[in-house]
Amino acid sequence: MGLVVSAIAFLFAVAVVGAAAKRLPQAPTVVYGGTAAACALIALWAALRLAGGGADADLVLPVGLPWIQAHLRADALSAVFLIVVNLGGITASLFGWGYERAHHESHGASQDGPVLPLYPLFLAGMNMVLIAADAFTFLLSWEFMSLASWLLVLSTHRDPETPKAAHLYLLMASFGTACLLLAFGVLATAHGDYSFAAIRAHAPAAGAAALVVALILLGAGSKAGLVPLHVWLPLAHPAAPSHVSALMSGVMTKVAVYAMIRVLFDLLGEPEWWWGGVTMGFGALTAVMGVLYALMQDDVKRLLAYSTVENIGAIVIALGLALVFKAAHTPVIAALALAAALLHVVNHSLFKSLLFFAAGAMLTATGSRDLNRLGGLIHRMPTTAVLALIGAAAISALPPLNGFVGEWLLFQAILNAPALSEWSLKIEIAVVGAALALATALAGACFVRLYGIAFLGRPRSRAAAEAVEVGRAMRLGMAVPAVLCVVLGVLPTPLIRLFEPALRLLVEAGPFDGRAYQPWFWLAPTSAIGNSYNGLIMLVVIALLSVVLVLGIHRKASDRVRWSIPWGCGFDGPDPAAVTQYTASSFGQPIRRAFGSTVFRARDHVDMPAPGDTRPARLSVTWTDPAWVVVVEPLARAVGWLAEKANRLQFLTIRRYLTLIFLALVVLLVMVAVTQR
Amino acid sequence: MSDLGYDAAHMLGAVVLLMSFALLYQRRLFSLLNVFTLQALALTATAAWQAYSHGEPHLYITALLTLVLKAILIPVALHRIIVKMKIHRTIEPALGIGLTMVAGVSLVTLSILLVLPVTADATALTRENLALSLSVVLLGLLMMISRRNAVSQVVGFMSIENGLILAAVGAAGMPLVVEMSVAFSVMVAFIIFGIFLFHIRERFDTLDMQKIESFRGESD
Amino acid sequence: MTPLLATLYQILQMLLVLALAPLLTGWVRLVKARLVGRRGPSVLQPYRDLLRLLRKEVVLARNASWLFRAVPYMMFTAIWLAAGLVPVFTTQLALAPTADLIALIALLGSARFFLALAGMDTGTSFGGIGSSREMMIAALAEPAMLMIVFSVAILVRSTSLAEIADFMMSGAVGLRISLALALIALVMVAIAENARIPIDNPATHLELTMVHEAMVLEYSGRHLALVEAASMLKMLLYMALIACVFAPWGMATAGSGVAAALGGVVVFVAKLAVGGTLLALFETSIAKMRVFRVGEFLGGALLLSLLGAIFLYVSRGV
Amino acid sequence: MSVVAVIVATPLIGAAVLALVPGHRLGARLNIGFSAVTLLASLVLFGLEPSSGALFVVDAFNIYLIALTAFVGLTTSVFSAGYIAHEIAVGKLDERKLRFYHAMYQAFMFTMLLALSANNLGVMWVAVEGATLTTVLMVSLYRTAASIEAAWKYFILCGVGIALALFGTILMYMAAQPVMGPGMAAMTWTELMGHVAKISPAILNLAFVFLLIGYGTKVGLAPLHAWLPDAHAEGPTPISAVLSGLLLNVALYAVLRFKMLLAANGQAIAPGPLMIAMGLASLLLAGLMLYRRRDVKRFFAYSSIEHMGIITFAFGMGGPLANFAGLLHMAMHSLTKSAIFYAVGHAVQVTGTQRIERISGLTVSHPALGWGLLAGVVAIAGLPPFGVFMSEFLLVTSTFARQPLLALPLVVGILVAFGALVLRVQQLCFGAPGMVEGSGVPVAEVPLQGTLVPLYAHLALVLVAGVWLPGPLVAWFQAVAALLG
Repeated sequence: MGLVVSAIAFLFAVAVVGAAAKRLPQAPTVVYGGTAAACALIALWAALRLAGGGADADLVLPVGLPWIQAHLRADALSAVFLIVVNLGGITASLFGWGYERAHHESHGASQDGPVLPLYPLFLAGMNMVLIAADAFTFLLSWEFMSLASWLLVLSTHRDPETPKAAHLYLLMASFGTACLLLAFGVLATAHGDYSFAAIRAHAPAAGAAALVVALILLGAGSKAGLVPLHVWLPLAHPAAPSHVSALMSGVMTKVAVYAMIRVLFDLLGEPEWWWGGVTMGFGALTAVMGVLYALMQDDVKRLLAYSTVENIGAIVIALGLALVFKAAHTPVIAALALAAALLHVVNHSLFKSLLFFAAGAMLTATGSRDLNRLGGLIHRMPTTAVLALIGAAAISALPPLNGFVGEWLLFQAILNAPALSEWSLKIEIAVVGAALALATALAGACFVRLYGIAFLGRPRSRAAAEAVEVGRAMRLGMAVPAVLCVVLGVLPTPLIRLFEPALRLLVEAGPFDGRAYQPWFWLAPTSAIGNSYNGLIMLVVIALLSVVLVLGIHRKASDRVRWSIPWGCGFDGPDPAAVTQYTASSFGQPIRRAFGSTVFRARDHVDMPAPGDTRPARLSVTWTDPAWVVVVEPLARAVGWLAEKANRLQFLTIRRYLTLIFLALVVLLVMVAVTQR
Repeated sequence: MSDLGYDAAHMLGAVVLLMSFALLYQRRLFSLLNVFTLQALALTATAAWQAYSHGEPHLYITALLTLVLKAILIPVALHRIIVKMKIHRTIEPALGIGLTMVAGVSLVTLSILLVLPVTADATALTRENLALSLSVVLLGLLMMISRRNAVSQVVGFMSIENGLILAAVGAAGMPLVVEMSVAFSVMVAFIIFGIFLFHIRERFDTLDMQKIESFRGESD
Repeated sequence: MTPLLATLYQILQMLLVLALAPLLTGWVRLVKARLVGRRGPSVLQPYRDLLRLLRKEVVLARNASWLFRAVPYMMFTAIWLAAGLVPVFTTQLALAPTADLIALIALLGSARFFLALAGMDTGTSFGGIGSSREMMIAALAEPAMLMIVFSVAILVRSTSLAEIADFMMSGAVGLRISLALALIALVMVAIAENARIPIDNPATHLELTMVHEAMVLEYSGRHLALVEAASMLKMLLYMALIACVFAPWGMATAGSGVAAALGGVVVFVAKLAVGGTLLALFETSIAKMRVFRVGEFLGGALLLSLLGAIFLYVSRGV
Repeated sequence: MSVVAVIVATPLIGAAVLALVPGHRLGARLNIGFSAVTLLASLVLFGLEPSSGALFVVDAFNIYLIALTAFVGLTTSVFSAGYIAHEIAVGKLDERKLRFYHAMYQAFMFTMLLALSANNLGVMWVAVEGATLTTVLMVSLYRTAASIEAAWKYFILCGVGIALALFGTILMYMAAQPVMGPGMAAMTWTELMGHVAKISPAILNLAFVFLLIGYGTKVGLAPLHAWLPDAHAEGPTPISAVLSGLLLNVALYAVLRFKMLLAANGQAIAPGPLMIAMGLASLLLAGLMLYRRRDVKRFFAYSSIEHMGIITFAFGMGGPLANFAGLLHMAMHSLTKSAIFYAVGHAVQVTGTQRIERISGLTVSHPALGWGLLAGVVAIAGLPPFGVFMSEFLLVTSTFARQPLLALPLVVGILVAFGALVLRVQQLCFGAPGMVEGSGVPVAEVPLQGTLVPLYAHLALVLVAGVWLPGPLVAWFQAVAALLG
C-alpha cells in the first residue's frame, strides 16, 4: 500500500517537473516516462495482490478530516480498477509522449494551455479515488479528478467551442459530486464517521437506501455518461488532447463505474430487487441512445465519445443484472454478470483508448477530426490502419476479439432470467437483452462507418491525401492495447480468474463455482444455461481454414491481377473534392431514417441545383439531442429567467433597499411574536 | 421607586412615541423639523428625569447631548441645507399618509404583542419602556422608507436613534450609554456632512435607472 | 463417442456444407425457373460459375487496399466455420463446445463487418450504398436473431446448438407460441440476411435497389468466386439452422452410430431440397419491397422475436 | 491581557502615525510594518492561556480570528503597497489621499481587532460602527460619482443596520439587568454566558432578531445585502479584500456571540430557522445574481454574499458538524476571497478595465497571475484540494442526513453559483489575451506591478487546510461548535 501511495506521490512530483516545462526541454520525456513508470508500478502491484488472493491493504494517513483522518484501502475491487486505470495510463503516456513531440515539431512553441503538469495530476486523482476508504477522501479525489480533467480539456482553450464544453463538463461533474455528497450524507453515521468501514457497519433503512441508489445513479451516472446525463461527455472528451481523451473516455468513466459498484454492491449491503431493475433500464436506454448518437456524428472523436456512452450502457446493464441476481440470492449468476461488467470495463478501456489514439494519429497526420475530410488513410498510414481495424472490430464485438467475450458473458447472464421470481424483471430483462443486441449491432454499423470513411476509399481532402504515418512512440502506444484486445479475446479466462477475489468480495461467489472441468483456455462459466466459448480454438480453426483456403485457391485459380479505374458514374479525377463516394452523412442515412427521424428529429436537407447548373448538390443533416431539449435547455432557461428577475434587485433605490431591511425585520418580529404564543 | 417616578417616565416616553406619529403625519419639511425638535426635547426630559430619579448622573450628559445636538444643532443644520440646496419643501410620500398611519399603528401593536410575554421578573417600567422604544424605532424606520425626501429620511434615522436612547436611558444602570450615543451622533454628523458635501439631494431615491446602471458598469 | 470420431464428423461436415452449398443455390434457381415456366439452368450451374470465376483474372480498383483483397478470404472462412458449427447430420461435432449460437451469430456478423468495409474500400458510390444498407439491415436482423436465441435458449436451457437439437428431438418441448413466433422471426431474418426477395434481389444490378450486390460490385475473378460461394454457404447455413432448431429429426445423436450419421446426411439433403423449394415458391409469389421499408420488415421480426421471448413466461414450464 | 492590548493598540498608534507621515512609499512601508507587528503580537496569543477581563476576552472562538485578521491585514498591506504604486503612476490617487488611506487602513484594523477581542458588547458595537465609518471613507476614496454613490448606499444601509444592532444590544442588557443587576457585568459577554440560563427568554428573542438584522446587514445577508456589491466594486481593491475577508467575518462573529448566549439560555427561540432562511436566501439570490454581473469586482462581491449565506446556513443548522463546517468556512472564505481580490486587483491594473468580457487569457498573458486567480476561484467554488471543499463537504452531508429537504436548496444554490463562477473564470483566465483598455498595447506586454506573494501565501494556506488541519485549530473549532449549539 505504501508503494501505491509513493507512486501517487511520485505522480505529483512529476507534475512539478511538468510545470517547469518551459525551462526544461526534457520535461515531456520525464513526465510521460514518469507517469508510465508509476502506472506500471501500481498496475503490477495490483495484479500481484489479486493473484495472491486480493487481501485488503490498509493505510491511514494523518490528513483529511481531522477526526477520522484519511483512510486508504486497496481491496480486490480497487485492485481490479487500479489495473484498468493504470493500464490505460501506461498506454496513454506512451502515446502522449509521441503526440506531444509530433505537435511540438509541427507547431513549434505551443499556443495551447499546459498539459504536462496536469496530466500526472489527473492520473493521480483517478488512482486516489480507487484507494480512498472514507467518504471525504473519496470525494476529494473524485472532484480533484474532475478538476484536473477540466483543466486538461481547457488546454485547447483557444478553440471557441472548448470553453462551453469545459463549463458544461465541470458543472455536470459538480452536479454528480453533489449527488454523491448527499448520498454519503445519508450513509455516514450521525457522528460524522465517514469511513467506509463505519458506513458498512450501519446498513441504512429501506427508504434511505432507495435514496442512496437514486443519488448514486445520478452522481456516478453523470460522470459515466448515463443518458440523459451524458450531454457533457461528447463535448468535453473530444476537446482534450487525444491521449487525454482516451483517458477520460476509456478510463475516467470506469472510475465512475467503480463508484457505482463500490456503493451499490459494497457499502449498501443487501440489495433490493428493484435496484437492479432501475439500473438496468438506464443502462439499456444509455446503450441504445449512445450508439444512435454515435451513428450521426461526423467528428471522429465525438463519435468515439458517444460510443463510450453506449459501452457504459452495456456495463451498467451488466451491473444491474448482477444486482438483480444478488438480490435473488443466486450469487453465482450475479458473479457471472459482474464478471461480464468487469471484463467489459477492461475491454472498453483498451479498445476505446486504442481508437482515441487512432483518432489522435489521424489528427496529427491530417489536422482534422472531421470524417468528411478524411479517407484513404489505409494507404498512407498502414500501421495505424491495422491497429485501428483491430480496435474497430473489437468494439463491434466481433469474435475472436475481446469485445465479444464481454458481450457473450453478458448474454449468458441475461439468459438466466428465468431464475428470478419477479415477472416484471423477467420481462424487463428480455427487453434489455433486445436493446443490448440492438446496440451491439448498431455499434457494428457505426464502426464500419467510421473505419470505412476514415481509412478506406479515396481521400476527401488534400491533407488526407498527403498524410504521413505517425511516429514510433504513437504506434507503440496503439499497438499495446491492440495486442491486448486480441490476447484477452482469445484467453479471457485467466483474467476472469484474476478478478475472482473481487467477485467474491462483492457477491460472495465466483463465476466458475461448481464446474469441475475448468482449463485455463476455456470459458465455461457456471450458469443455468450451460455453455462454453473458446476464442483460442476458434482463432486456431480460422487460421487453419484460411491457410487451407488460400493454398487451395491459389493452386486452382488464376494469379493474374489487373489494376483499373472503377466506374464512378463519370466522375473521376485527382481532385479529392470531386470524388464521388459515400460520405459519412450518406452512409448514416438508412439508419438515420430508420431510427433518427422521431427520436432526434433528424432531417436531411438537399440543396439540388437546377438542371444545367454545374454547382454541386449539397446534403445537410440537422438533428437535435432530446436530452438537450428536455433537460439542459429548460434548466438553462430557468436559471437565465430567474437571474434576470433577481437582477432587478441590483438597481433599486436606497429607499427600496431600506424597505427590504424593514420588511425582513418585521417578518422576523412577527415570527417571534407568533412562536412565543 | 415611587409611583410618580414611574408615571412621569411613562408619560415622557409616551410623548416621544406621540411625536413619532406626528413625524409620520407631516407634509412639510419645516414643520417636520419642528416636530423632531419637540421629540428631541421630550427625550431630553426623559433622560434628565431618569438621571434624577435613578441617581445616575451620567444620564445628564446624555440629556445634554440630546438637547444640544438633536434639539438645536441638527434642526438648524438641516434648515440651512434645505434653504441652501433649494430642496423641495413639501414631502413626497412614497406611501400615502393614511396608509402610513395604519402601518404605524400596526407596528405599535406588534411591539406590544412582542413585549407581552416578557415575564414579571422584569419591572413594569422595563416593559413599558421596551414597548415604547420598540415602537419608536420601528416608526422611525417606517418613516425612512415611506418618504422620498433626503431630509425627511435623515429625520427618520434620527428618530430611530431617539428610540434607542429612550430604551437605553430606561434600562436601569445601563453602562456606556453616553459612549454609544456619542458614537451614534458621529454617524448622524456624517450623514449630514455627506448630504452637504456631496450634494446628495435625492440620492436616496434616484429613479434614473440608466444613470445607476452606467455607474455600476452593469449596462450592456 | 470418441474425440477422434467427433473430429472426423467435424471434417466431414465442413466438406459436406462446402459441397452442398452451390447445389442448394442451383436447386433454388431451377425451381424458381420452373415455377415461372422457364427451363432454367442445370442444378450444377453454380459449380461451373464458381470454377469459371476462379480461372479469370482479378481486376482491382486502383484505390483498393490490402483489405479489399483479404476480405473474401476472411469472410469465407468465417461463414465456412459458422456453417461447420451447425449440426446438420449429427450433434456430435468436435467444435460444438467452442462456439454456441451466440458466437455463431457473431461470426456471421464478423463476415458482414469485413464485407461492408470492403465495399467502402474502392471509393465508389455503389460500395457505399451497399455497405450502408447492409449495415442497416444487420442492425435490425442481428438483435432479432439474438432474441430468437433468447427464446430457444431459455426453453432448452442452453445456447449450444448440439444441445438444442438434442432437446428438440426429444419432443419434450411440445408446441409453443414462443417457438412459432421465433420460427417466423427466424425465417424473416434468414430472408433478409441472405439478400433474398423481398428484401433484396440476388439477381439484380439496378443501383436503386441493390444491397448485397452493390457491396460486392467491384469484386472479380477468384475474389468474386469466394464471395459468391460464401453467400451460398450462408444460405445453406440458415436452412441448416432452421432445420436444426425446428426440425432436427433424423440427426445422429450421442448414442447412435456411424450408420445413423450417414442416414443423417441423407435426411439433411432432403431437408435442403424441401427448404429450397419453399424458398423458391415464396420468392416467386412476392414482390421486392422498397429499401426503406426493410426497416419495418425487420423491426417486425425483432418485435416478434421479443414477443416470443416474453411469451415464454406466460406459457407453462419455464 | 496586555498582549491583546498591544494587538489592539498597535494599529491605533499606526493610524495616528500614518496620518502624519508624508510620502506614499514610506506610508506603505510603515503600513506593512505596523501590520506585521500586529500579526507578531497576535501570534503570541497562541502561546498563552485563554483569558478574559472586563474589556477583552480571548477564547477558542476569537483567538484564530484575531490571528487571521492580523494575517490578512498584513498580506493586504503588502498587496496594497504594489497596488497604490500603480494607482499613483496612472494618476488615480494622490499623496494627500494616500496619507488618509493609510491612516484609515490602520484605523480599520484597529476597529476589527477591537470588535473581535472586546468582551463588552457595547464596545463591540462601537468597534463595528467604527469599522463602518472607516471603510465608508475608503470606499469613496476615488471620489468618482460611482464611488460616492456606493459609499453613500453603504453608509445609509449599514447605518440603519448598526442602529438596529445597537437596539438589540440595549435589549440584551435590559434582559440581563434584572438577573445580573445594573452595571457593566450585564454587558460583558463572559459574565452573560455565566448567567444567561436564568434570563427571561422573551427579551432575549427580541434582542436576537434585532442583532441578526443589524449585524446581518453588515454580514451582507439577503435581503440586507444591497450595499455590499457596490462598496466592493467601487473602492480600492485592497479595501474590497479586507471588506470581504475581514469585515464580513467580524459582523458574523458578533452575531454568533449572541447566538451562543441564546444557545446557552435554553428556553429562547431556536435562532436556527431564522439563520437558515436568511442564509439560503443569500445563497440563492447571490448565485443567480452572479450570472448577470459584468463588473469583475462586483461579481466576486456577490460571491462573498453567497458564501456568507452558506456560513450563516451552517450555523443555523447547528450541531457539531455543521458548526465546524461554518467556522472552517469562515476562515477559508476570508483567506480565499481576499486572495481573489488581490488577483483581481492585479488583473484590473494590467488590463485597465473591470468589465469581465474585456479581460481574457490571463493564464496566457500573465501565467503566474492567471493561474493564481484560477486557483483562487477554484478554491472558492468548493473544489478540492482546497479548504472550502472540506467545509462544504461537512455541511452538505450533515445537512442531508438531518434535514434532507433543506439540503436540496443548499445544493441547488451552490451549484447555481458554481456554474456562474466557472463560466466567468474561464472567460477571465482562458482564451486569447486582448489589448489594454483604451490603448493598442497587448495586455501580455504590460508588466505586473507589485508582488504575488500575498496571493500565493493565501492559496498555500487554503490548500494546506484542505488536506490537513492543525490539531489546536480543530480543538478550538470543536469547542466553539459545542458552544454554538
